[in-house]
Amino acid sequence: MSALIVENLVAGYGDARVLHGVDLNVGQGEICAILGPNGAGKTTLLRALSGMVKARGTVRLGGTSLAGRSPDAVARLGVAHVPEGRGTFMPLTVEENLRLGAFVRRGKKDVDADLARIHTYFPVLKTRLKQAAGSLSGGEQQMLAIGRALMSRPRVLLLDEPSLGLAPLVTRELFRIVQAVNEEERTTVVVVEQNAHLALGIAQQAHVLETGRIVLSGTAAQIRADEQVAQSYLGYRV
Amino acid sequence: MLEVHDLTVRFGGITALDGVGFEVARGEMVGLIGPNGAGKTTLFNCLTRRHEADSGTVTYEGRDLTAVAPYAIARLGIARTFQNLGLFPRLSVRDNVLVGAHHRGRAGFLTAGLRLPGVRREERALGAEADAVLERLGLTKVAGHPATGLPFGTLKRVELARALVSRPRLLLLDEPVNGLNAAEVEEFAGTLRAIRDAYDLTVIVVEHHMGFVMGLCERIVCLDFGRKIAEGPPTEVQRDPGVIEAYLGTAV
Amino acid sequence: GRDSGGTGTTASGQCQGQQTTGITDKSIKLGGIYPLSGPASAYGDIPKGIKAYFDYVNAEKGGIGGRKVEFVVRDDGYQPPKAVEEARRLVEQEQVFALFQTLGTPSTTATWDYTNQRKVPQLFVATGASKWGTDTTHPWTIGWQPNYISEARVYAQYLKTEQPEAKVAVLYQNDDFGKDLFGGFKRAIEGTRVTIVAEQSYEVTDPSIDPQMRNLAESKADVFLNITTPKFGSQALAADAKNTGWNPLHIINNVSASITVLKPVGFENVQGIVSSSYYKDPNDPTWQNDAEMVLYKQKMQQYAPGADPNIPYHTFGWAVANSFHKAMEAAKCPTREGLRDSVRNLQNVPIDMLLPGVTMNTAQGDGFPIESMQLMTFKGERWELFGEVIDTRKEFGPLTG
Amino acid sequence: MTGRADANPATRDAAPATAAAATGEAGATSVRLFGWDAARWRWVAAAALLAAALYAPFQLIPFHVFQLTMVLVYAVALLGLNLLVGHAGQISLGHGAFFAVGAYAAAILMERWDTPYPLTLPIAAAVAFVLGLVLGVPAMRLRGLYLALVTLAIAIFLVPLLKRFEEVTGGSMGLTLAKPAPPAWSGLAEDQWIYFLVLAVAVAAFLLAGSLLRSRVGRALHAVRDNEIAAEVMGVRLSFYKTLAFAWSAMFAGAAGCVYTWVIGFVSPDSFTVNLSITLLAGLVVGGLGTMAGPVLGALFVMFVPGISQEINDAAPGVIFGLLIIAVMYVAPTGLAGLAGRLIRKIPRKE
Amino acid sequence: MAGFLQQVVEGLGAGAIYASMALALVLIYQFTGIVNFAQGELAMFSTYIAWQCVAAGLPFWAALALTLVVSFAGGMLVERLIIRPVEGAPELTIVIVTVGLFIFVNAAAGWIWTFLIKDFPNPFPQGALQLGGISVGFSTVGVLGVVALVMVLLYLLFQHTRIGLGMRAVATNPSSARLVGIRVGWTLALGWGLAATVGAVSGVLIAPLLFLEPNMMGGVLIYAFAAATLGGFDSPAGAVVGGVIVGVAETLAGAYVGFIGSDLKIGVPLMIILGVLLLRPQGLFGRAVVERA
Ligand SMILES: Nc1ncnc2c1ncn2[C@@H]1O[C@H](COP(=O)(O)OP(=O)(O)OP(=O)(O)O)[C@@H](O)[C@H]1O
Ligand SMILES: Nc1ncnc2c1ncn2[C@@H]1O[C@H](COP(=O)(O)OP(=O)(O)OP(=O)(O)O)[C@@H](O)[C@H]1O
Ligand SMILES: [Mg+2]
Ligand SMILES: [Mg+2]
Repeated sequence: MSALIVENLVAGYGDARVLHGVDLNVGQGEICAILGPNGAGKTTLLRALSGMVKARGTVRLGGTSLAGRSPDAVARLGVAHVPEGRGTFMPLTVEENLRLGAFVRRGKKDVDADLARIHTYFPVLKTRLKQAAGSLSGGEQQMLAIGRALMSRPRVLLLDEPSLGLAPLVTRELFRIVQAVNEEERTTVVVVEQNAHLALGIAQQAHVLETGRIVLSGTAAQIRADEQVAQSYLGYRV
Repeated sequence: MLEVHDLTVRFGGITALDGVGFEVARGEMVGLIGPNGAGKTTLFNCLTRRHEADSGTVTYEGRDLTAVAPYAIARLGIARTFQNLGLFPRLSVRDNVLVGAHHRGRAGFLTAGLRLPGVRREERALGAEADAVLERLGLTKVAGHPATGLPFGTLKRVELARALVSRPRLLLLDEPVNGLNAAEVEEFAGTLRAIRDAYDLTVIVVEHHMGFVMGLCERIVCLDFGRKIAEGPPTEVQRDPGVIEAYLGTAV
Repeated sequence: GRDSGGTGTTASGQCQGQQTTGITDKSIKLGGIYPLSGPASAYGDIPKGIKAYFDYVNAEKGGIGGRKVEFVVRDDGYQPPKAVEEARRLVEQEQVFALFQTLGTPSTTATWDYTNQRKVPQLFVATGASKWGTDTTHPWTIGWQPNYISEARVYAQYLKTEQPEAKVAVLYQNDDFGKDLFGGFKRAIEGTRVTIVAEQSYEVTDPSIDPQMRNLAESKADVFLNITTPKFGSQALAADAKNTGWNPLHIINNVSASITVLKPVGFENVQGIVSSSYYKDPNDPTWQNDAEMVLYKQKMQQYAPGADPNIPYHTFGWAVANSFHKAMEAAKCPTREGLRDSVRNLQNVPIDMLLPGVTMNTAQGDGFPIESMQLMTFKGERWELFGEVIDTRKEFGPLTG
Repeated sequence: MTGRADANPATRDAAPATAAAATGEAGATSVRLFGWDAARWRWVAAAALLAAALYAPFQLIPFHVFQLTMVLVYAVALLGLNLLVGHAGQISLGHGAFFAVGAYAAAILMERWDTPYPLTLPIAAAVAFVLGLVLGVPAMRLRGLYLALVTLAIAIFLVPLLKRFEEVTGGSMGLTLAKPAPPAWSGLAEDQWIYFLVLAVAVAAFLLAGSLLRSRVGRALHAVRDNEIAAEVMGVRLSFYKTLAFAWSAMFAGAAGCVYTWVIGFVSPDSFTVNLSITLLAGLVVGGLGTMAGPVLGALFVMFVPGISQEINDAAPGVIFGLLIIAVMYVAPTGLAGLAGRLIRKIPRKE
Repeated sequence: MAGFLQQVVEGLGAGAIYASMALALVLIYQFTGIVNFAQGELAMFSTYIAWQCVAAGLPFWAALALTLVVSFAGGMLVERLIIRPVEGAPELTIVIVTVGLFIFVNAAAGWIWTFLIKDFPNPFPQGALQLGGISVGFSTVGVLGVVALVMVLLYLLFQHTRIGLGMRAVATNPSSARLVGIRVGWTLALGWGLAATVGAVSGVLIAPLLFLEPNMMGGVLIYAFAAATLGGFDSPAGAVVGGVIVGVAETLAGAYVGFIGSDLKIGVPLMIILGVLLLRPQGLFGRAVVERA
C-alpha cells in the first residue's frame, strides 16, 4: 500500500520553475532516499510535499490529496518536515521548541513521554532545556530540528539533509534512530541526503534528482550495487 | 603565526571553551574537529572577536588579538566563513563578494558621494579582482543573482569567494563542505588546495566530513566539551582512543 | 504674466481697474481652508455652518445681491505648508474671489504674505490672534472674532473690580493662542494688585492636564484662569471639581465656554464659573425663542441635515457667513478692492447671531471687527449674562502691536 | 548675484544628466534600444524625467509649479530617510525633526543675521549633519523597534523645545521670511526661480546619494542592513557606518528643510509635528524602500494623495487617505517603485 | 514630604493609564511581531462602542461585556481584512498599514460621533482613599488593579498555555510555525482579537479620566510606546512597570525641576528611556536576543 504518491509534480519560485514533473511512490513504512547534486531541486521537492512552495500535480497521502494545502494543514495530517536551515524558534527555549513539535497533539502525558524519548536520542538537548534555542551550536540545532519533528509522531517524516553539521558519531546514531522510528512506528520517511552511503544503508528505494527531474530510480540495493551509477551520478566511490 | 593559549569562554553556566591552547604555523592547513557543541565555532568566534574570552590569550603574528576591535580583524588578514551562512541576502553575489574587499578600499562617504577619480579607480580594481575570484570558483554565471534563492552549496562557495577577496593570510572555514555530495567535496578539496597555494594561505578548517579533513589537513586538533583532547597528524588523531570514543565512534 | 496664474479680470466703469476675479453678476466664488483631517478636525464643523447659511441665502434670498455664493472648502490638516498649497490652489486654480476664512494662526500666518501680494482678500480668519488687527502691512487680511488679548482684558477688568487682591493661577495652552491670551492678561493686570501666583502650560499632544492642575492647586490661588481648548477645558473643569481642597473662582475662556464642554463634566460641577461671550450658544435655553436662533436651527436642518445645529462651531460658521453677507452688501464696488475696503469700514453692523449689543466695527487703523464681549456666569443649566457689554476699545483704548 | 553663485554648482552637476537626456532621446527612435541593459534604461528614464522637469515650469500654472517644487522638497527629505531606512536598515520615526532643524537653521540665519539664502543651504545641512552625528552615537546602539521609538521621541520633544527658545525661534508664532527673489537676468517668475533652485538641490542630492550607494560605502551600508555580524567580520566598522548613515541621512533631511523654508517662507512648530515624521516614513515605504525612484514616488504620494482623498470624501478625508495607504500597500507591498519594476519586467516577457 | 508623595501618587495615576495601553501594545508585539500604530485608535473606537451602548440605555457592565466581545471580533476582523493581505510583506509595510489604519479609524470615529467630547461613566466610585495626608483616588486604585489583573492574565497566557506558546512561535518564525501545524492565520487573528480586547479595557479605563473624543488616545499612545520601550517589548510586567515609571517621572519632573517645567516635561521620560536603552537595549524586563553567527 502506498503512503505517498506523487505524480507529475511541477514547482518553482515565482517565474523560475525548479521541478519539471517528478513522480514518486513511497510505500507505507518505507524509507525513500532522494539523492542528487547541488541545486537539483531536492529541497524544493520536500517543500512542495509539505506545502511550503506552491506546486502543481498530484500529491496524495494515503487517500487524501495534499495538493494546494497549506503547510499547517499538511502538518496536521501527520507530515513532519525537518527543513533546510533547521527553522529553529530562536528566542524560545529548547524545551519550548520541542513542545511546539507536538503542538498538534493532545495529551500532556504522551507528550512528556516523547520529550523523555528525545532526550535519550540526543542527550545534549536535555542539558540545554531552558536555554534559548538560538544559542545552540549548529549541530545541536540540527538535533533540535529532528527532535522537534519526531515530537509530532508523524506518519510521514520529510528529512532535508538531516546529517548536516552533525558529528560522525551522531550522524550514524541519527540514521539508527530514523531506522528505529521507521520500524517501530511504521513511519514513512523521505530523506534527502548527501551522504549517499548512509542514506542508502537504511532506505528501501532511492531516486536521483538532477535539474528538477528524476534521472534514476530503483531499490537502494540496486543503486548501491551499480558502480557506474555511483560514479556518474553520486561521485561516490565504493 | 597563531598562538592560542589557555583560552576559556563561558556562557552563563556553560563552559564552551576550557583552557584550549594550540599553535598554527604559517602555511599550515589545520583541521579542527570535535563533537557537536564542543566549542569549535566558539573558538572561531573568539579569533574573529565575536566573543570575549574569559581568560587566555590569542596571539596572531605577534599581536594580541583580544585587544583588536572586531571590525579590524579583517585588516589583519583574518577571514572566515560561517557554519550556517552569513551572507547578505539582498545583495547580488558579486556585491557580497565585494563587501569582502571592504577593508581594502579607501573611499569614504564624501569621496564616494562625489565619485572622485580615485574612487572610480579603486572600484574598478576591486571589481576586477572580485570577478577573477568569482571566475575561479565558478560563480560567474550567478554573479548578478541575489544571494537568496541559490542552492546551499553555491552559497558556501560565495562565502569562500568573499573571504578570499579580503586577501587573508589566515582563513577560517566553518564546515565548508556541508551539504556537498561526495564528488563535490572532492572537487572542493582540490579547489582549496589550489587556492591555498595561489594565495599563500594558512587555513583552519572545522569539518565533520572525515574524508575531507583527513585528506586535506596536515594537522588535526580535536576538542571535546571545550577541552583539547588530541592534536597531531591525521593518522594519529583518528587512531586516538579518546577521539574515537567522543567523536568518531569507530575508526575511519 | 510672470507673477500670475491665469489672468485675473478687472472691472470697468466706476470701479475701473479693480479686480473682479471670481465674481460675476450672478455668482461669487469663495474659498476656505480648515483642518478636515488630523488632530484639529473638530474645527472642520465650522464650514458646515457657513455652507448652510450660503445655501439658505442662495435658495431663499437669491444670493447676496443677486449673486449665488459658491464656497469651496479645502483641508489643510492644520499644517501650514498644506495651507499655503491650498491657498494657492484656491486663488490660482479655483480662481476664487476671496479667501473666506483660514483657520488657525499658523496656517493664516503662512498664507497672508501670499494673499496680500496677490491682493486677494483674506476675510474673517478664524483665529483670535491680535496681529490680524494690529498689523499694517497686510491690508487684505482681517480677523473677525474678538482677539484673545481683548478677551483677556475683559477678565482682568472683571477681577480688578470684583477681586482687586486676587491671586491668580493660570493654565494655558502652549501655543500662539494660549500665549496671546495669557500675555494679554499679564499686561492688563500690570499696575493692579491682582497677581499671578502660579502658571502651568500644556501641549496639545499631552494626554491629560491632571499633573498641571495638581501643581496649580498647591498655590492655593483664589482665582483660576483656564485658558484651554475644549477637551482640556473639560479636563481642567473636572480636575477642579474633583479637588475639594481648592475652590477658586474659575474663569474659563470663551473657546471652551460652550455647553458642550461643560455638560460632560456635569452641570452640578461647574456652577458659578465665569466666562465671556460674543455670540449666542445654541445650547443655551436663553435663546430658545430668539428669532435668529430659530431660523438658524430650522435652516440647518434643511440645508445641513446631517449636522447637529447644537454644535457651536456650526453657529459660529453661520454668524461669520452672515457677517460676510453684510460686508459684501456694504461694498461700494463688487470687486476685491471693494470688499477689502468694505470690511475695513464697518460701522455698527448688527449680526443677529451675536449677543445683543455686540456689533461689528472697523475703521482705518482698527482691524478688529468684534471687540465687545459680555461676561457670563453659569447657573443651573445655562450661562447667565451679567453686566454690560464691554467694549474693550472704550475701556482700554485701541490695541496696537 | 547671489543667486548665480548658488545655481552654478548645481547646473554643473546636472550637466552630465542633461547630456544623457539628449542621447536618450536620440536613441529612442533607434531600434538598437531593445538591446540595452537595465542600467542604461534607468539612465534614459532619469534623463527623460529631468528633461521633463526642466521644461515643466514653462508650461504649468504657478500653482502647479509650486506643487512640483514641494514634491522635490519632500523627495530630498525622503532620499535622506531612504539612506537610513532603506539602505542602512535603521528605522527612524523622527526625521521630521531633522527636516525642522534644517528649516529653522535657514530661517534663523535669514531672520537674525540677514544671511543671503544660498548660504543657508550648506549651513543648514551642516547643522543637521552635526545633530545627526550627535544623536547617531546613541542611536547606533539601538536596533529596529527601539531605535524607531527613540527617534519618534526626538520628534515629539522638538516641538516644545522650539517653543521654549522663543527669542531665537519665534516661539509658537514662528518666523516669516522673504522668499528668494529671481535675479533680473533670469527673466523667471518667483515660483519658477524657486523651482529651479530646488530642482538643482534635488538633482545634486540624488546624484550624491546615487554615487554614494553605488560605492564601497553603499555596499557596506547594505551589508550592515542585511547581516550585521557578517558585515563586521568583513571589516565594516558598524559604529562608524551606522552613525554616519544617520548623519548623512539627517543632512539630506536638513537640506530639504532648508529649501522648504525658501519655498514656504514661514516656519512654526506646527509645521513640524510628529505627524510630519510619520508621514515621511509612510511616504517612503509607499514609494519603495531602498530604491532611487522610491523617494520621488513617495513624495508624489505625500503631496497629492491628501488632496485626492478630499475630492473623494470631503466630510472625512482621513477615511479615504487611510484607506489609500492601506490599498497601496496591498497592491504594492514593496512600494510603488517595486510595483513599477514588476510591471516593467512584465513587458518583455510578453514579446 | 506629603506633597512629594502626593505627586508620586498622581504619577501613579497617569502611569496606570500608560501601562494599560502599553499592555495592549506588548500583547500585539508578542503575538505578531509588529508595532501597531492603530492600537490606540482601535481602543478609542471600542470605547465609543461602549459609550453608544450606554447611551442606548444598557447598564455599564453589560455595555462593557458587549464591547469586549465586539472588540475581540473586531480585532480579528481587522486582522483578516486589513493585515492578512500584506502578510509576509516586509515588516515596515505592515507597520505602515497600521499607520493607514490609524488615520482611517480616527477619521471614521470623528465622522460617526463628531469631535465633540463625550462624557463616559466611571466604573469606580468618586472620591479618594486618605492615607496619612495623601489622597489616592479610587479611580487610580481601580485602574491600577485592573491593569495588574490584565498583566497577570497575559503573563499566564504567554508562559503557561499551549495557545500562548503557539502565538509566540508564530511571532518568532511563522514559516516554522506552519511546519509544526499551527494555523498561523487564525493565531494572528486571535492575537489581534485579544489585543483589541485589552485595548478596549484600557480605553474604557481611560475615557472617564480624559473624556472621550477621537483623539483621546493619540497622546496616550506615545507614552504607552515609551512605557513599553522602557519595560521591554516582550514583557507584560515590563509594560506595567515602564508605564508607572514614565508616569511618575514625568509628574515629578514637571513639578520639581524648574527649568523643565510643564512644557518640557515630556523630555524626562524620553531621557530615562534613552538612558535605559543605552545600558540595556532590550529594555528593563525584555530578554536579550541571542545572536549567533
Ligand atoms: N527561495 C528561493 N527563491 C528562488 N529560487 C530558489 C529558492 N530556493 C531555491 N531556489 C532555486 O531552486 C533551485 C533548486 O534549489 P534546491 O534548494 O531545491 O536545490 P537542492 O537540490 O536542495 O540543493 P542543495 O543540495 O544545495 O540544498 C536552485 O536553482 C535554486 O536557485
Ligand atoms: N551565546 C550562547 N549562550 C549560551 N550558550 C552558548 C552560546 N554560544 C554557544 N553556546 C554553547 O556553547 C557550546 C559550544 O558551541 P559551538 O557553537 O562552539 O559548538 P561547535 O563545536 O561549533 O558545534 P557544532 O559542531 O555543532 O557546530 C554549545 O553547547 C552551545 O550551546
Ligand atoms: Mg537543499
Ligand atoms: Mg559549529
